[in-house]
Amino acid sequence: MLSEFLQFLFSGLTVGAIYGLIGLGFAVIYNASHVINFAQGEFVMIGGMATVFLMAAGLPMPLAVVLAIAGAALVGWLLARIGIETARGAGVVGLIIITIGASILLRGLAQVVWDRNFHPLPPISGDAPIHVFGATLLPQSLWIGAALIAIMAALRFFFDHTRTGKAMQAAAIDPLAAQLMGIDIRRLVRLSFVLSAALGALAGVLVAPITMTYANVGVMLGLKGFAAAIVGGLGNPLGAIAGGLVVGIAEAMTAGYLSSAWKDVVAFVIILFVLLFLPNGLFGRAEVHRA
Amino acid sequence: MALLRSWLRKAAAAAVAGVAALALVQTAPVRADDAKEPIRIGSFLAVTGPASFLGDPELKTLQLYIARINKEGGVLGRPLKLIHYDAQHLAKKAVTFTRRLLEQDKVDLIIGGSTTGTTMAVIKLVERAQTPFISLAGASVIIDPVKKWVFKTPHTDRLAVRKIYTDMKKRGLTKIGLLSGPGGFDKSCAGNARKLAGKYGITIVADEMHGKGDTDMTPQLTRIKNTPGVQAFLYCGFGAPTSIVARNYKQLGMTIPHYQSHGSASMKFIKGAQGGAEGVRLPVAALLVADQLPDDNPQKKVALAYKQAYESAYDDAVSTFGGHAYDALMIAVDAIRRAGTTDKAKVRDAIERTKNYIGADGIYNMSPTDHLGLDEKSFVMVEVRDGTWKLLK
Amino acid sequence: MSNQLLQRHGGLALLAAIIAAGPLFLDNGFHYNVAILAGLNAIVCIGLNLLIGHAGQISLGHAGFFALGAYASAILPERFGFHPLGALLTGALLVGLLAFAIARPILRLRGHYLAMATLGMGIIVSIVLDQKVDLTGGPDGMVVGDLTLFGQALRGNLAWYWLVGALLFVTTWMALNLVHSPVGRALKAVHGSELAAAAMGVDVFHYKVLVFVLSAVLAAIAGSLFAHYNGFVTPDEASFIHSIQLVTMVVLGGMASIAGSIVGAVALTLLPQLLADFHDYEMIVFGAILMGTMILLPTGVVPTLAARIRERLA
Amino acid sequence: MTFLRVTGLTKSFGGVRAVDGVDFTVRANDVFSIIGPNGAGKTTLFNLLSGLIAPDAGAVILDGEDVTGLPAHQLATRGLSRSFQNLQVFFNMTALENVMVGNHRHTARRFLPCLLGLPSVRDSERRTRVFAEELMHYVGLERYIHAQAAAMPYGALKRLEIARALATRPRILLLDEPAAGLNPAETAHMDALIRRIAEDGITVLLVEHDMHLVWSVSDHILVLNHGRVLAEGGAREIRANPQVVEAYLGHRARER
Repeated sequence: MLSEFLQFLFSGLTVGAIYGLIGLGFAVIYNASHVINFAQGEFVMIGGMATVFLMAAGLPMPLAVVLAIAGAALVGWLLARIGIETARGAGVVGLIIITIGASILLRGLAQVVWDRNFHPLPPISGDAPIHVFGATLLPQSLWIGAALIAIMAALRFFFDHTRTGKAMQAAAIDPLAAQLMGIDIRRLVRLSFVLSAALGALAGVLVAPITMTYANVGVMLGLKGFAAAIVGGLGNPLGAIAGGLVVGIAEAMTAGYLSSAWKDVVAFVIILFVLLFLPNGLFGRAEVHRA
Repeated sequence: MALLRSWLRKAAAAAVAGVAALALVQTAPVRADDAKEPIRIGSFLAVTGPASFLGDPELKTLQLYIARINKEGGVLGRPLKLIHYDAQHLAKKAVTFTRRLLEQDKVDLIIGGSTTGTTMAVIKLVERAQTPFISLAGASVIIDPVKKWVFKTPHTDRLAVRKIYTDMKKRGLTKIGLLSGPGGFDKSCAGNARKLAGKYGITIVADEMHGKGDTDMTPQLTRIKNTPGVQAFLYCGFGAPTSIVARNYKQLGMTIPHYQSHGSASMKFIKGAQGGAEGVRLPVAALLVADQLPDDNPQKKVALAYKQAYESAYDDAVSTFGGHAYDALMIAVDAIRRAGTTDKAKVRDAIERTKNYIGADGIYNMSPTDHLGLDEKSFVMVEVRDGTWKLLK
Repeated sequence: MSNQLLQRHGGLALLAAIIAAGPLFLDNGFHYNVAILAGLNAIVCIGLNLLIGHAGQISLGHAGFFALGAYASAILPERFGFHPLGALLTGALLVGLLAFAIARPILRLRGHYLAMATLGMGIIVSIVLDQKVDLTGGPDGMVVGDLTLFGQALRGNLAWYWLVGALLFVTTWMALNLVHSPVGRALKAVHGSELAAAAMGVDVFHYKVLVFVLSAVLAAIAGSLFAHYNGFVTPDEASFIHSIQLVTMVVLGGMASIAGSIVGAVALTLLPQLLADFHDYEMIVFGAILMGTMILLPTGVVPTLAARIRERLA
Repeated sequence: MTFLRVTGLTKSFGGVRAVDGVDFTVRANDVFSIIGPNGAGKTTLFNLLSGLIAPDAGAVILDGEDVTGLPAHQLATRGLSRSFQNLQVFFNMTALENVMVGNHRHTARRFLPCLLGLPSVRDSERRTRVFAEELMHYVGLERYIHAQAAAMPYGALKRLEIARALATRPRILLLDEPAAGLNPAETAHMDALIRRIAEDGITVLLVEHDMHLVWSVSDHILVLNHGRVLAEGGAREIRANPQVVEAYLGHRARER
């Protein structure tokens, strides 16, 4: 009984951590630019696929990972530079369409440059499951959890203790005021895309041993990451991770205890309920309406 | 002024509409009536999207062999021309592209429909256009009941389930847990598994599903594992989830016999599972284990030749799906040769009279009542051992 | 006032002329197929633009309504003996009721939260269509019978072309009427400032629900017609991707522009056909065109070009 | 004659009483000003009165009818309209359309006739347009009639909001800092406009920081501090009230 529950919980935490990692990327970009980046899933794909193919070309894994993350960061920079900055008049929905275009383009490129097959990446520390009260957990899940905590800590430090990070925080709260204070918003937007592309690519490397990686892997992962970011309250990195865990655990518990056939329906109903009762997400800043 | 502005606005709209209309006209084909006019083979496949594991090798196979046939002088002294569109797994695209193939490209015959949905969506069209159509999709509804102009080459998914159940019965496994994915392939396989279970004295004691893009199936597998009396496990699905299921299976330390469907018949499954695939049994077209067939098996030579040609051309392990396309093309070419013309009705009749045709998927004997005509022998059970397929006797 | 009327009538006359001239340029069934699909998409987009462009309420789930309309026309005649026209109307009515029911809770949400909620709703519809295999045929889809009008099965490209063309014309006419009426102004007011709209006596919530239901019903009707015309439906019609395509048509054509919706729908229906010959590069080119258009014409094709031309003349 | 009576009106946000048991009455055709330091609860009070938020306790009686807690659009029907401190202009429309929205309740706005473009709707639209144009003249914005609201200067937008509010045909008009951010010439214009509105028989409730304007136009003044009524009376009384001068006006008057 306990082992069953624990197994569902482990599954939910693993999947939730993956969603949270991806949701984090949404939050970082949203904070800086109020853009929902629908190409976030493609950063995840680039991280995984680039690592696979760099390794196939003979590079050692650590080097391949670093190059893949750097490559994704470059794509993120290009997207901000070409896609977002030059289209300032496009409005929020218009910018979303640009990121959708980017997502289609990147998937198309991946299919041509790499291939249409799915590939695994080797886990960081082996495949032998860890047994906890009769439930099992792959070491990779622990690595993902650890990475999540490390990234959280790093982001906390970045946002609270570096000039650029503080500037990003300020810009998120009031872009106009930040600009008046001499903060270069465009640089921050670029930086947020680079940061979130790198985070996405890192997530792609970490999750590939569990999810496999392929040209279209970003579609559903991106969607779930978006759900995580929304449930957590947009623009709140901590919230995105909590949101990811909520969605992941909801999915796992539904599949485990209710019905696996209707798992996704139940998960989305839960998401809808969270939104209805907490219209700004779990940790969203309440929108203040001053008349 | 406002009026002028509005007219300009409308004019801009018209310009765009006009460009669009022009573009439509531009795509009209220019056809020369030449004796050497190519035989036009139309095709729509799921080359991208979630079913690309089907369409990708299918298209590669068609391209490879059409180039070969043309190098050898073509058919009836005429070259073959492949006109292909990527319809993904989408019925709407399949319908539009089929209209395009039929009415604009004026193809002589259509090979395609990687998935059952895209195939079923265009049957009405090809029947009305009276054009031979060879589908590469699995479901038996495509040819049962028989439709005059519709044929198919892959074994039906019902046969795949029958093979699995026969194997289970042989091992005395009667209570099974079923897990299936969200795709059409998965649903059709699982549906057959439910329908046929009774006939084989098998009861499905756990029936679980997973969703699109799911990355962890341990909750479903835990439920199956903890179902009292479960003796075997069957997964119906394709693509990345096949490997994920196998990995989760190993993670949970499950030991009951593990079966998957022919959707897993790809080396990617074994590689992706990273050891988790060991011991998994599945039905595959004999093509995949051609080298293990006895030498007197007539299929061996054809299958080996195809495997060798494909793998050397594309640096990619052969899959059974490419084999379906190979057979469809060869049956079509054979029929055109026998008919001595590309007259659609005569080609159709010739396809229907295909007898003892040895293909990659097996030996075809079509008839007015059987538009598949495959024997069951060419569909075999294999087990994954040491990272490769091992033919089960 | 008379200017405005002339504007409206000029636009409508142009649309009528384009529709009427269509058969001169369409010379095979494939061309008609593209034109008919573009027309159906335009009908959906006009409704969706009233919701997104005018009232400022995003929806990433309208494909769900489209698919429900389509499946009503697939299932009701087949299983319950409905007349196809009755099925179409019943489908539209049911979708309207459903939209009304869910509008009440979810339209309280704003911006991206509303986007997420509508997206979830669309996904739930697509999963239900996937899972109810016995009713819907599951992911492999189901065959849809002919649409019969006045005891006559509607077949052939031309008949469908005129039907969809007429419907598009009527939809455009009504949408223009609405936009240039107190209702349309109220919708734009809701978009501009909900607070001010309320203070001006506009029942904000009422109008949000109204336009949500209206756009859902238009999507359902277009879905029904699509099902009959295509002869086959699959749950992919309800997919997230399809919802995104619809929103893309609206935004690319131009928000709060009825002409823009038609242009966007036609352009994005046509584009994949024009790009089909790029094969492997199709997605790359499509993505690049989407990005490029939005970058160069940031407020959408029709409004940006209209503004540029106006500037040039001024 | 009492037109608006407010009794015990209370609203808290997270434990802070923004408006705390406020009582006052407004006579018809008066210009009634509410002043007080920032955070005194003036905007909250306006939001309560105009139905944008609902009170925790207390009552609002408008022309003898209890309208406590009614939503904004229903208050608009009963003849109460307002402008906003931070502009709430419909920037997606022309100036004239903004004003036409104000007339919403008096137009043919039923769905089906609008959808079908019936003559009744067209007639109503024509009348609304004429009325809106008149109001644009009334507030002195005739040169902006066809301008996009987004392209108008700040001072004009302030007056546009008033024209829009007037289009609802209000009996009482709530003006939230109409002179904020205006230059002296514009403020003078605003002063004249407010007087004219009052002369035309509309009761005006004014929140304003510009004390010159307040002294100039007010018949009656209410001083709010920490959500409570500090003092109330005629302009002259308030000016002479040492408590008010000490607590609030003193430093402000010196600033000016």
